[in-house]
Amino acid sequence: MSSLILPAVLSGLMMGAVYALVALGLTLIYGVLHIINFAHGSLLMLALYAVYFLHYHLGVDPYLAIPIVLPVFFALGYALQRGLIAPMSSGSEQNVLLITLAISMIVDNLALYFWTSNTRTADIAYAYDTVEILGAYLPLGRVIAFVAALAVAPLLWAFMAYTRTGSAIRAVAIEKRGAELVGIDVNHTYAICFGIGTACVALAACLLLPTFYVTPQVGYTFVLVAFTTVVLGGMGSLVGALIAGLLLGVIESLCGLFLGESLGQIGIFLAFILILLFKPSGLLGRAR
Amino acid sequence: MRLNSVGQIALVAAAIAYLLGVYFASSPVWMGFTINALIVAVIALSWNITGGFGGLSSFGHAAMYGTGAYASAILQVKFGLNAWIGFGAGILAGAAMGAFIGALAFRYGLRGSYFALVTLAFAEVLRICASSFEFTGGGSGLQLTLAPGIGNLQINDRTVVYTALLIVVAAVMALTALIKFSRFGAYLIAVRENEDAARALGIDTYKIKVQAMAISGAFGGLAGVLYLQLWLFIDSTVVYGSAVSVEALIGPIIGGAGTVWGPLLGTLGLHLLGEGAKHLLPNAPGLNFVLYAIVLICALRFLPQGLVGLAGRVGPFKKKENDNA
Amino acid sequence: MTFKIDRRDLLKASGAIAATLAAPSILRAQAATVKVGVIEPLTGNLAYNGTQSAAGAKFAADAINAAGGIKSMGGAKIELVVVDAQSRPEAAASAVDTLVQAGACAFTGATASALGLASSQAAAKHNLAQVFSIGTAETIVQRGLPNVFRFTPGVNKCTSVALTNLKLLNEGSGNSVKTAAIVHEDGPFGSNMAKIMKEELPKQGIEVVETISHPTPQRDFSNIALRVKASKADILIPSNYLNEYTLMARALNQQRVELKAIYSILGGAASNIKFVRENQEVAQYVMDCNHWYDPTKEESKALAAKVADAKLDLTYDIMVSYATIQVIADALERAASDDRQKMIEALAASTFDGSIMPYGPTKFVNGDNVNSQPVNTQIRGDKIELVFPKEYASAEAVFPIPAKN
Amino acid sequence: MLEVRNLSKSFGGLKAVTDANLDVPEGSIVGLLGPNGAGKTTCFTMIAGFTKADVGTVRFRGQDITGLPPHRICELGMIRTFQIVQPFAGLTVQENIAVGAYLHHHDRRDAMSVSREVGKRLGMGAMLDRPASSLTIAGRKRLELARALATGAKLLLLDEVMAGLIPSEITEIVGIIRQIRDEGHTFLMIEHVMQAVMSLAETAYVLNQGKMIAHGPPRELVKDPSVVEAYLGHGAAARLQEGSHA
Amino acid sequence: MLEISGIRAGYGSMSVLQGIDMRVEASEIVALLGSNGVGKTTLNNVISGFIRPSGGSISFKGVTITGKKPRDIVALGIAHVPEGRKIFPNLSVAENLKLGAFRRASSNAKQNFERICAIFPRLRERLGQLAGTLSGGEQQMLAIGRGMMSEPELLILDEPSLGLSPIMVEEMFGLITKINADGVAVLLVEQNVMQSLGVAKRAYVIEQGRFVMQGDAAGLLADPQLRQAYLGM
Repeated sequence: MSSLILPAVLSGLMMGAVYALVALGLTLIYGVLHIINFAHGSLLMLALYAVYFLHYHLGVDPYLAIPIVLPVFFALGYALQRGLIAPMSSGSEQNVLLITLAISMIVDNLALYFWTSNTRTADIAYAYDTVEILGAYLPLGRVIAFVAALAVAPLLWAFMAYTRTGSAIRAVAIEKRGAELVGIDVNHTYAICFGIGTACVALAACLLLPTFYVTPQVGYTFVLVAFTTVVLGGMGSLVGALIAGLLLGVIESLCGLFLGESLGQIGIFLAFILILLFKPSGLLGRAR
Repeated sequence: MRLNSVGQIALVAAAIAYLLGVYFASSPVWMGFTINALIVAVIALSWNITGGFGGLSSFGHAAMYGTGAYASAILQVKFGLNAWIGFGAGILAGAAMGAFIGALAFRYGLRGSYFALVTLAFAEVLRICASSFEFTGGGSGLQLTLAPGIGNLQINDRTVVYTALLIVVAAVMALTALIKFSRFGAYLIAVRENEDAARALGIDTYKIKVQAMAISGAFGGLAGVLYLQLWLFIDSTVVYGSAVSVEALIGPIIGGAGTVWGPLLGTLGLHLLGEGAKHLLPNAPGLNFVLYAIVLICALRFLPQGLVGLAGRVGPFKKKENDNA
Repeated sequence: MTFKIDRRDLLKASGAIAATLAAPSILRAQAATVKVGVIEPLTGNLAYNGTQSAAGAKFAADAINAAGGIKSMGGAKIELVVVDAQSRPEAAASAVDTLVQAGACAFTGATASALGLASSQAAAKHNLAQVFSIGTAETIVQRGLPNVFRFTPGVNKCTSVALTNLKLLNEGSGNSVKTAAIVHEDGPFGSNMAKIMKEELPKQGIEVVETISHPTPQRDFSNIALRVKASKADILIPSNYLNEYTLMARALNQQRVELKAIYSILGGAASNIKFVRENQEVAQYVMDCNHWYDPTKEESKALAAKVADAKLDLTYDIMVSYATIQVIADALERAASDDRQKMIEALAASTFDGSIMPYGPTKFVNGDNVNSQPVNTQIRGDKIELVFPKEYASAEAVFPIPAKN
Repeated sequence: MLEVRNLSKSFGGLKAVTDANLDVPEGSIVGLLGPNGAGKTTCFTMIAGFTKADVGTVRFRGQDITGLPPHRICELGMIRTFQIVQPFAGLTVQENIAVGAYLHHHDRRDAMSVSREVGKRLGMGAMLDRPASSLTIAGRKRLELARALATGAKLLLLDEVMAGLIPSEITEIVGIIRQIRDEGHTFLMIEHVMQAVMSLAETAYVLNQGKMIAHGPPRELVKDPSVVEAYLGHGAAARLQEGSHA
Repeated sequence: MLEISGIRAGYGSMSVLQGIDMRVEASEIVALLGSNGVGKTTLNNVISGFIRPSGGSISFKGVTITGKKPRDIVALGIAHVPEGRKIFPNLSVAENLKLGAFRRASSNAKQNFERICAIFPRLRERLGQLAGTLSGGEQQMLAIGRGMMSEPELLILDEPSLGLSPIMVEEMFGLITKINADGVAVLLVEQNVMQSLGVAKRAYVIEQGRFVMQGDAAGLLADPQLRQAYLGM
């Protein structure tokens, strides 16, 4: 068993990168709008289908789909927040939660209706390719996702830190009234944030599809872990989400190895509860 | 249970007429459907205690529901105890689970979306545990031996089941009303509205919140046990799944959170809506859920206080003194 | 007084809804029809299997109707009443009410044991027969319900046949397989299977060196593949569903796990032609002991063609569901009535042997068809071939997997 | 009745209250004055147990209550009100008062009758069955007072009960407070408006920049240059002197 | 420049402002005085667009601004530095200042930034520091500096001296005069009567949502009624 620890840690890191990618969008939305977006998993599913169909019908490689899918999902996220969530929720946190739930119900069932429940996997030449690192064989797609996550989180962080829109988003997140005072359009900023969050999920989909499958239920496979990642990393902390995602991947992998895969999942949720109870601000979050 | 307007009386009267009408409809579909709705109404009433009166929106009421169902099932299947003992134990187990979650969460002052997430996580952990351990039947779940008879709490006659459930729901609603118009209820509402003011008035808000979780847990456990006795089978997804938690909160919010009638009215309304959607789109499984979700969004937008609140605006009564019915 | 009005209104309302429900059937009802129920999970996490099963039932009804319907009832056409079980037991049970209201004489379902248990129990109260298409849990036939008929083999029979076949194969190869690793999903079917395997394999001289359970969904199979590799097992015995099987197969390949055989029992993917098409390389020579039709029958070939025309995957769900409708049609033919009690009696007395399944004449003992049996399939090229039992075989088994150069 | 010794509290680097001492004799009305942001409310939160003091002790009726939670302090008979009054919105006025009354009357009927009686005493008899959210500012202030009184507390810490009231309402509430005092209650009241305190309090403490800068009879305090400067700003004392001569 | 006439406003059924008329001319400092809870902050929020008045109208440089969104009012040249400052604690001082110019991404933003750093040398020293870690006085300066970044013609200051030490208060009033000297009109809401009247040209005293006194700052200072209002003597 001990010889498996290193490969397990590595494959945990690879999986953790995917969690981090899914969580990036969620943490942004959660941290800025202070809402629990239960439609996040469904949007991931939708993006996976988009990537799948681009590949299936037009032969677009999932990685080359990024410049197509990202803007579309940004627009989708923007429209959802601006056109549906904000006007329909009347400002109530509880309503937002239920509306995102309703959105996920709509998206999931439309997907089921139009695309049926068939499991689909993209038939990609390099799907079985591996990279050998420290004697462990790591799936090429996962390694790419890992590298991408390592690159995207700092990029997003830089966007937030150094651009006008980024600082507006951060301003709105912490001090809405102050943001209004300096003339920031709060609703627009919220929608942009939701759009970026949704674009992140689309990116995750592009990076995930080569090594995964898609069904109308696939979102649920990732969404609970993503919530855990968000809380563990600290609400709204992008770098925190990255670290937490990687950490959870490793926790899950090692717990799975030693406790069995079924029970290993508990490791994630115990980490979740412990962090909520004892350090609700998360690893890199600010005390609120 | 005071009703403040013509609209509310009409709404409640319509619900009662419907519930009684089911006896005469001689339709197994209506009765079966209403039986399901009544069990959901019990978990909705459970959520209503904490979410409605206490302002503590849980997203994991499945934790209590499932614990009630599993406790009873384990006692019956693994220890061979009588179903009635399991029934009581399930309620107690639900209460204990509620108190446990509450004690932990409130110790650290969790509220709002944090509380929602912690309860969600608890339900998930329990779901995973239930599907992982041998004594909970693992992934196979637990199956009660089919042995109809009142001694085993397995009733074959659907009219009897329906009547029993009506009585249970009425009892839970009566308890809710009792709580609402008691010291405890007033304290709980005070905690919801302004926790600091409540503390200043001598309320141990921590204790009140944990007690509320325990009571809510007891109702939740009750709902779980009812499900178990009706279908005789549970597994981790069926009773600890997030669908249960969603059903628990959606009914009260649509019906009117923090009211006695809201959870029942909301649950019945939503089930009727779901059934209607199914009949409108009979050959498109899934699309009925789409329709349902769209109506739900509209309800959230246009019924801020739920059905009870909407009805309250129809022909309100003038306030009299001493109208505590 | 007011009460009466309420009641009348309600009856009117329910009547109206019942009418909308029944509307399509009324239009089609010029010739006599007989209603047969189908309860399958069309939404929720079992939607794939449920939808496939519902499709299978429809192919069967169409075929029977095209062949003249139920002759003893004047050529009455079979009309299916399909109800969504939503992947939830209580929904499956409620679906029975809908069938009773619609006037179904019997029904088939329900993909997962949990759903089937709930539906058959609810149906018992209405004396409505359920012919299980798939329902492997043995508790289904252990409750003494008179309305329960399981046409296909349960988990015990599947495993014992699988073990017998494995023994034959292994003996034929000079007992080359000595160690086994079991990978199973932690749900009812996977866990049960693993338990039986762990008890039975050592009796055949195969040592179980690793048992790994995993939840559904499981997102990553790297660790599992590594553990299988580290166990140096000769044979891998997986029991899981399609999605996990796909990921597992990929991980085994990526981690370069060398196995003499992959032998699954009721494997979700090994009998799924799409898996075979999309994962040809890793799927080669994988064996499965599962429900499967007799490919040599004309009706089977016709079904395969129709399924292809409909652009569906030919999975065992379609086959068994097709066959159970055949069984129900046969019972209708003999009962010459859509009376629920008569249907139960007719089914109990069934000796039907015209189904597409490779079974002998149907014989229900306590509701379980003692003449049902699973078969062994093996993936060869882009086809799923039947290799056991010999009398139905379409190809010769290859065991162990020929070594790669 | 209440003795506060060496109370200090700082938030981050900011010293909110430094070394505050304060005495409230039984049956008196004591004012706690000071400009906005002087630390008055912070003092209250510490005395009533809502925040922990960094240093210092609070004794109530001879008992050390430092560090007790608010509900325990309330049970002992001391209660605070809030500057921003928020009635419990889901309840009627009477039920709101009953939340206070429940502290020592567990039965609903008892609590409701106590609350009716308290409500009437504070001139709210006509609005008992109205939803609390429909009250005006003055009504809410009264409700806050009634709720506190219904707990049976003997010492009431009032946080700016006059703020936002018009003069006629202030006169009414001053009368009510006097009446309650005469029934055997003691008051410590934060006031920003000195006018109100002048007519009520025997003694007052002035807090500025977190420090007690003066205490004594209010009439004398307003003449104290340090108090005047605390209120009106640097140089005000001299200017006022001039002004009154002019 | 700013003309307010007959403004009525409140929260729900509660009426706070009951018909306010006032004006602020270009480049003048006007003080708005009154004790707690009389409606000063409400009036400010009405001007800057956070509260929709139930009656009356406001115009700025001849443009009616009643009913306009806060962000559009900022763009017109009114900067509101609220009570409680509402700075962005998790952003650096420089970022806070830059966000002040959000509606004016103009070429002279940089120049303006330099100008503000010159007015508030303490801020220049702490540009990289997180705003939440500043002292109270520095945070107040930052709030004002952020407001100034929008190059306003009218600056509304709500209790800028609240919670500051006497020395800081002195400094703050010095800064207000300095800002005003650049030609920016200031509407100053203060409890520090003496110093407000010291820097202001004119003043209004508000009680219960109405003006009870108004006029020349110097004249008000001598009015015994003012003392009455504040000290009850």
